[in-house]
Amino acid sequence: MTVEDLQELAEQEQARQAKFSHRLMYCSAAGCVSCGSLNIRDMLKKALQEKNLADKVEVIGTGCMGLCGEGPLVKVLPEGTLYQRVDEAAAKRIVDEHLVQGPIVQDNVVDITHPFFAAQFKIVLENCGRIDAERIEEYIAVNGYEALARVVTEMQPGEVIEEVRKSGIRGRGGAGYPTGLKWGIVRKVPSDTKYVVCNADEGDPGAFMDRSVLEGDPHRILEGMAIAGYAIGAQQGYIYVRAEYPLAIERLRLAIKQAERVGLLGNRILESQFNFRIDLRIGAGAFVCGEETALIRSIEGRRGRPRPRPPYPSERGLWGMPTLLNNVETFANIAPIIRNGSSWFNAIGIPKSTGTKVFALAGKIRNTGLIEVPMGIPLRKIVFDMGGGTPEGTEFKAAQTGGPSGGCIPAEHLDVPVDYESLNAVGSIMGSGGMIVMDSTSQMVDVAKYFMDFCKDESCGKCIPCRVGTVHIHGLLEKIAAGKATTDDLGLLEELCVMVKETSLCGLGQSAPNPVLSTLRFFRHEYEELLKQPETFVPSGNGNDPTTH
Amino acid sequence: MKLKVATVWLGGCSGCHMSLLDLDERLIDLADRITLVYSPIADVKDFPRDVDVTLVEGAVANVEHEEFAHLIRRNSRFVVSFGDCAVTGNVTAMRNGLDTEEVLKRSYVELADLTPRIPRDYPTIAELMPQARPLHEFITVDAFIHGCPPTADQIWTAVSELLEGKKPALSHVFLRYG
Amino acid sequence: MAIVTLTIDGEQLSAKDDESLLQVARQHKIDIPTLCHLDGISDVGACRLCLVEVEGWTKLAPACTTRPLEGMVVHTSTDRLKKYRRMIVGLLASEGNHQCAVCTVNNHCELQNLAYDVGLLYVRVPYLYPDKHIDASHESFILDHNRCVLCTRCVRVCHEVEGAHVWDIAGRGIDCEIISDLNQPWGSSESCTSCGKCVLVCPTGALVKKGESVAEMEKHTEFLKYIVTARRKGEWISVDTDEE
Amino acid sequence: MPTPTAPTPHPSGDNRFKLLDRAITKHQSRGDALIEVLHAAQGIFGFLENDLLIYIARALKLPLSRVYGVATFYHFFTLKPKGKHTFVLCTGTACYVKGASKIQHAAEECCKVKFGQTTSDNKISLISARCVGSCGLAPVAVLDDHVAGKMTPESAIARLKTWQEQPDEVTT
Repeated sequence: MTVEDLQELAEQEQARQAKFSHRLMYCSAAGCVSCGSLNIRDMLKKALQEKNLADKVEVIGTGCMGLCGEGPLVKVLPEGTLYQRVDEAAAKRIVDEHLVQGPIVQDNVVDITHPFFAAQFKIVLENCGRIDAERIEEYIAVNGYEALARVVTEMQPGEVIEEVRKSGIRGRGGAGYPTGLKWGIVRKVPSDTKYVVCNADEGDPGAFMDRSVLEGDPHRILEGMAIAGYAIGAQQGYIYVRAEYPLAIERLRLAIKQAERVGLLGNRILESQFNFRIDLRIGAGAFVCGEETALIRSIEGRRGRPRPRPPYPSERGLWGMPTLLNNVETFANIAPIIRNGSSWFNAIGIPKSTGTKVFALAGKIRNTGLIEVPMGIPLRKIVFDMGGGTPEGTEFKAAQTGGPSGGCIPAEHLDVPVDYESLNAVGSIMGSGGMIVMDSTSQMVDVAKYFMDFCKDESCGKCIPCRVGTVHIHGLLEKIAAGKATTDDLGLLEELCVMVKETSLCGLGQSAPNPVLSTLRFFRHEYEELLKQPETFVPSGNGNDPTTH
Repeated sequence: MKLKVATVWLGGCSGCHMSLLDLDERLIDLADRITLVYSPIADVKDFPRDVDVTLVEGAVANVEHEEFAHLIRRNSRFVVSFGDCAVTGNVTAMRNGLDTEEVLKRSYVELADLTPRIPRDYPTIAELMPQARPLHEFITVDAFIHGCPPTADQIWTAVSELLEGKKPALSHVFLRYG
Repeated sequence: MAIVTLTIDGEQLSAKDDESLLQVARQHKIDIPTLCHLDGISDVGACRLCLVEVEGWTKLAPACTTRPLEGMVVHTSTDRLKKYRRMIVGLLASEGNHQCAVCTVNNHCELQNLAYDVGLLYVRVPYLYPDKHIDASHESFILDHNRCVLCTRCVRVCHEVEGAHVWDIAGRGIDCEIISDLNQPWGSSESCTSCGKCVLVCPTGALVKKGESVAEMEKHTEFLKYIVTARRKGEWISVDTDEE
Repeated sequence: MPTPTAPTPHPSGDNRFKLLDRAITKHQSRGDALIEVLHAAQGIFGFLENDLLIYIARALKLPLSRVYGVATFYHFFTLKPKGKHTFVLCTGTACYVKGASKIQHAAEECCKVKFGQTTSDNKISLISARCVGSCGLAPVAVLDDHVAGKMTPESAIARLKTWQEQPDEVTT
């Protein structure tokens, strides 16, 4: 395939789509499927048949449309009307009323001028809910692989890295390491064999950003990885994806096959000298495999236990070779950066945190779902304007970002801008994008206990502080929650947390105490209310009872 | 004024007390300087109040031990874990992986020479706790004398320092488990 | 290989840059406690006892897998490090069932010595008293999981030196356990050559010879240097080993 | 691509081994494909029996202890057969905040086993998942591969009861 062929393919697809008067997009992501969206698909098709519209209207399953709490969701294109809680009757009405007669079905329509939608800025999710994830043509029709084409035909690897560096994008997996810098390091390491690895082992409980991208727009990841491969000089990429995401795996497999078939992956991509292949590796349920050295071991078919760094994977990674590791959301940003230029990306967000971030908004909040917002947006805007605040009759207490590695942000810091540095300053982290809202009914000691329970279960067991320390931190939290702990126990808890944080081998252990430390920082009184004083010597003059044995 | 000293025997083999007796002629010296207000080797029924120093041998292994530990804490200025069982649980804690019922059966039935029977119907016999645990997990402990058993020299150093009104720093010199 | 100058505990030293900080420190009689490290097998950086402070670094660095750099200023026994080491040994003690008094390696035990070195007066966290078993099925040796500290020395020596890979680790987190072959009785292992290297390198009484009574068994780790002289010296700080 | 040695049929005559061999051949019997092969094996056999692990170890030329170590490291792999019905409760953060622990207690009470275990009559396995990614529907459970949102302790017990009351199938 040549660049011209790619353009032609895009035009063909655009022409094909133009033949339809409407495109009915039903959400086929896990959330909506579980409330019956597949049944709704059948209903829509049946209704269309009844009205003889089957040839004029296309019914397409898409990735996540965001408003997961109100599924099943159906979108009507080209108008962009979004319907929520579509049941069988509503499906029939959408066809009968909206498509045939014109007026939209008011009972189910979603107000997309609501801040939940209006305040979003979509780069990563731009195609989610807009295209059929199972057809490469649809991705190509919306400028897909255009960036890759430009890269392999017009740009030198150094220029690609420079463009990524200038965009200011930082790793979306949590730590926020500048992506361009990382690419530059791997490029400089001399080696014939290098690898690109995409971390799609989204393990943060309560986060499903990456899954939505993988399910809704898999080609975007392939394109980002191929660009990375070209830039650093790699010919092989791996996507490490969780086994818990069967649909994402299926779509990725399909996407890889399609891309290979049309020559966008494989040898001599777009008739250039660049060869790049991508293979899938399926995780098997280990949160620690999100840590890069553990992930590499897991790809190598071994126990996912981290090893000390340095050497960093950029120097010695997969099978000892220089390896570039980025997460899904990072790769998803690459094609738009190349396509639109680094200065376009740079202008989004704030200077030190550019671009957007996807969050999975959940917990005690009215509008749950997936949102993509510009970096630097105040937390208050996310929670109250977009999320609609906490349920009736309760008050906002805290928002947890960064999952088990992160921290909670209390009401007094609601105005914190959501960017890497500001979140660190209030004791949390950007993390991969989980955002759980807690209200006045949430007990913070319990919350800390929940996260610690998670961390102790997910500890790989290699280093002592994490393997044993997390068990004891959890035990102390249980003791405190049960009202059996003394002030001495609280002191020990804090010391243990600091020790585990500073001495653990990998990021899991080093960040495991964060939920405890951050709840202690902002909600210490909730701990102290549960404590008693340790018993001490009582001189006989003071005690009334003769305590004898 | 003589220091009021108590020694207590919880879940242990009494080896630590034997080691205490190994102070030999130093015991005479000691007798001039302390009053032994409570001990398994003294006929005192009730644990007194305002004890200056209490040495506790053995792990906390039954409900009586636990209750007693709290009493010791309230009534003693200075509590010392005396020997490895009090410090770590040690041999007393080796049964912790087993069900208490199995432990009782083994001790009172399988190994009995006469009248194999679990002595359950005596209210004076305290109920075994699921696990024998070190003293400091129940009460605040002020000092530790290690060893199984601690040597007479260790004990002598510790007691001497206590008599001088110092918190014994012996552990650094005499730190030895087992 | 290059020679670098660095400072450890206030002393200016020269070192080869392909050695580990631990090797350099030991050459200069600076004692850093270790447990998972053993001269002659690869390093895994797991026990965290050899962590040191390096000026200008935000994180503590394991001496066994960190290479000396020009101008590096290292502190090996600050109050913070001492406290952490004591806590780590305490965690280990709480994790197993270590009754020194009735252990065949009493007084010849590295864990015991570590407890003394770090001044472990008592264990502040509650003992876990796990329910672990003893495998006495091998004709010459005994594996007592109660005393295992999961340092993986046995795993590494068996794989790297003996080449048998009898041992590995099963499970995860606090449930990790050393296993032979398919988690089967050691005596029924077909891959075990009964060479006994694992027993000799075990720092505690987890792997012992049969028939030794309390406090009789001494471990011998020095044999390794006779076996492995053929290997290049720098290889020992390869951290990406084939362990497990 | 022809493999150097065609795998000999499994002596048990169990045809499922043919499927497994295919998966192994697909990865050229490479040791680093262990996790992929274990996935395939579990998909074919349902769980990873010792015999199966030995077979895989031999085919990939890996030490037995490594294969066992890997199989027990990852929670996705199970070395014991699952119950006839599976009740997978999501214990992700969103579900936790919305009260998954109450459902957990109710289910454990109802089945008399803990999560991670199977009832003694092999009818029901209680499994906890870290996040099934349907946070908007929290609390979520996956009942026999079917996602059920907005669960309550009552709805959980109701489902478990129907499973418990199903008559035993006649096994041949």
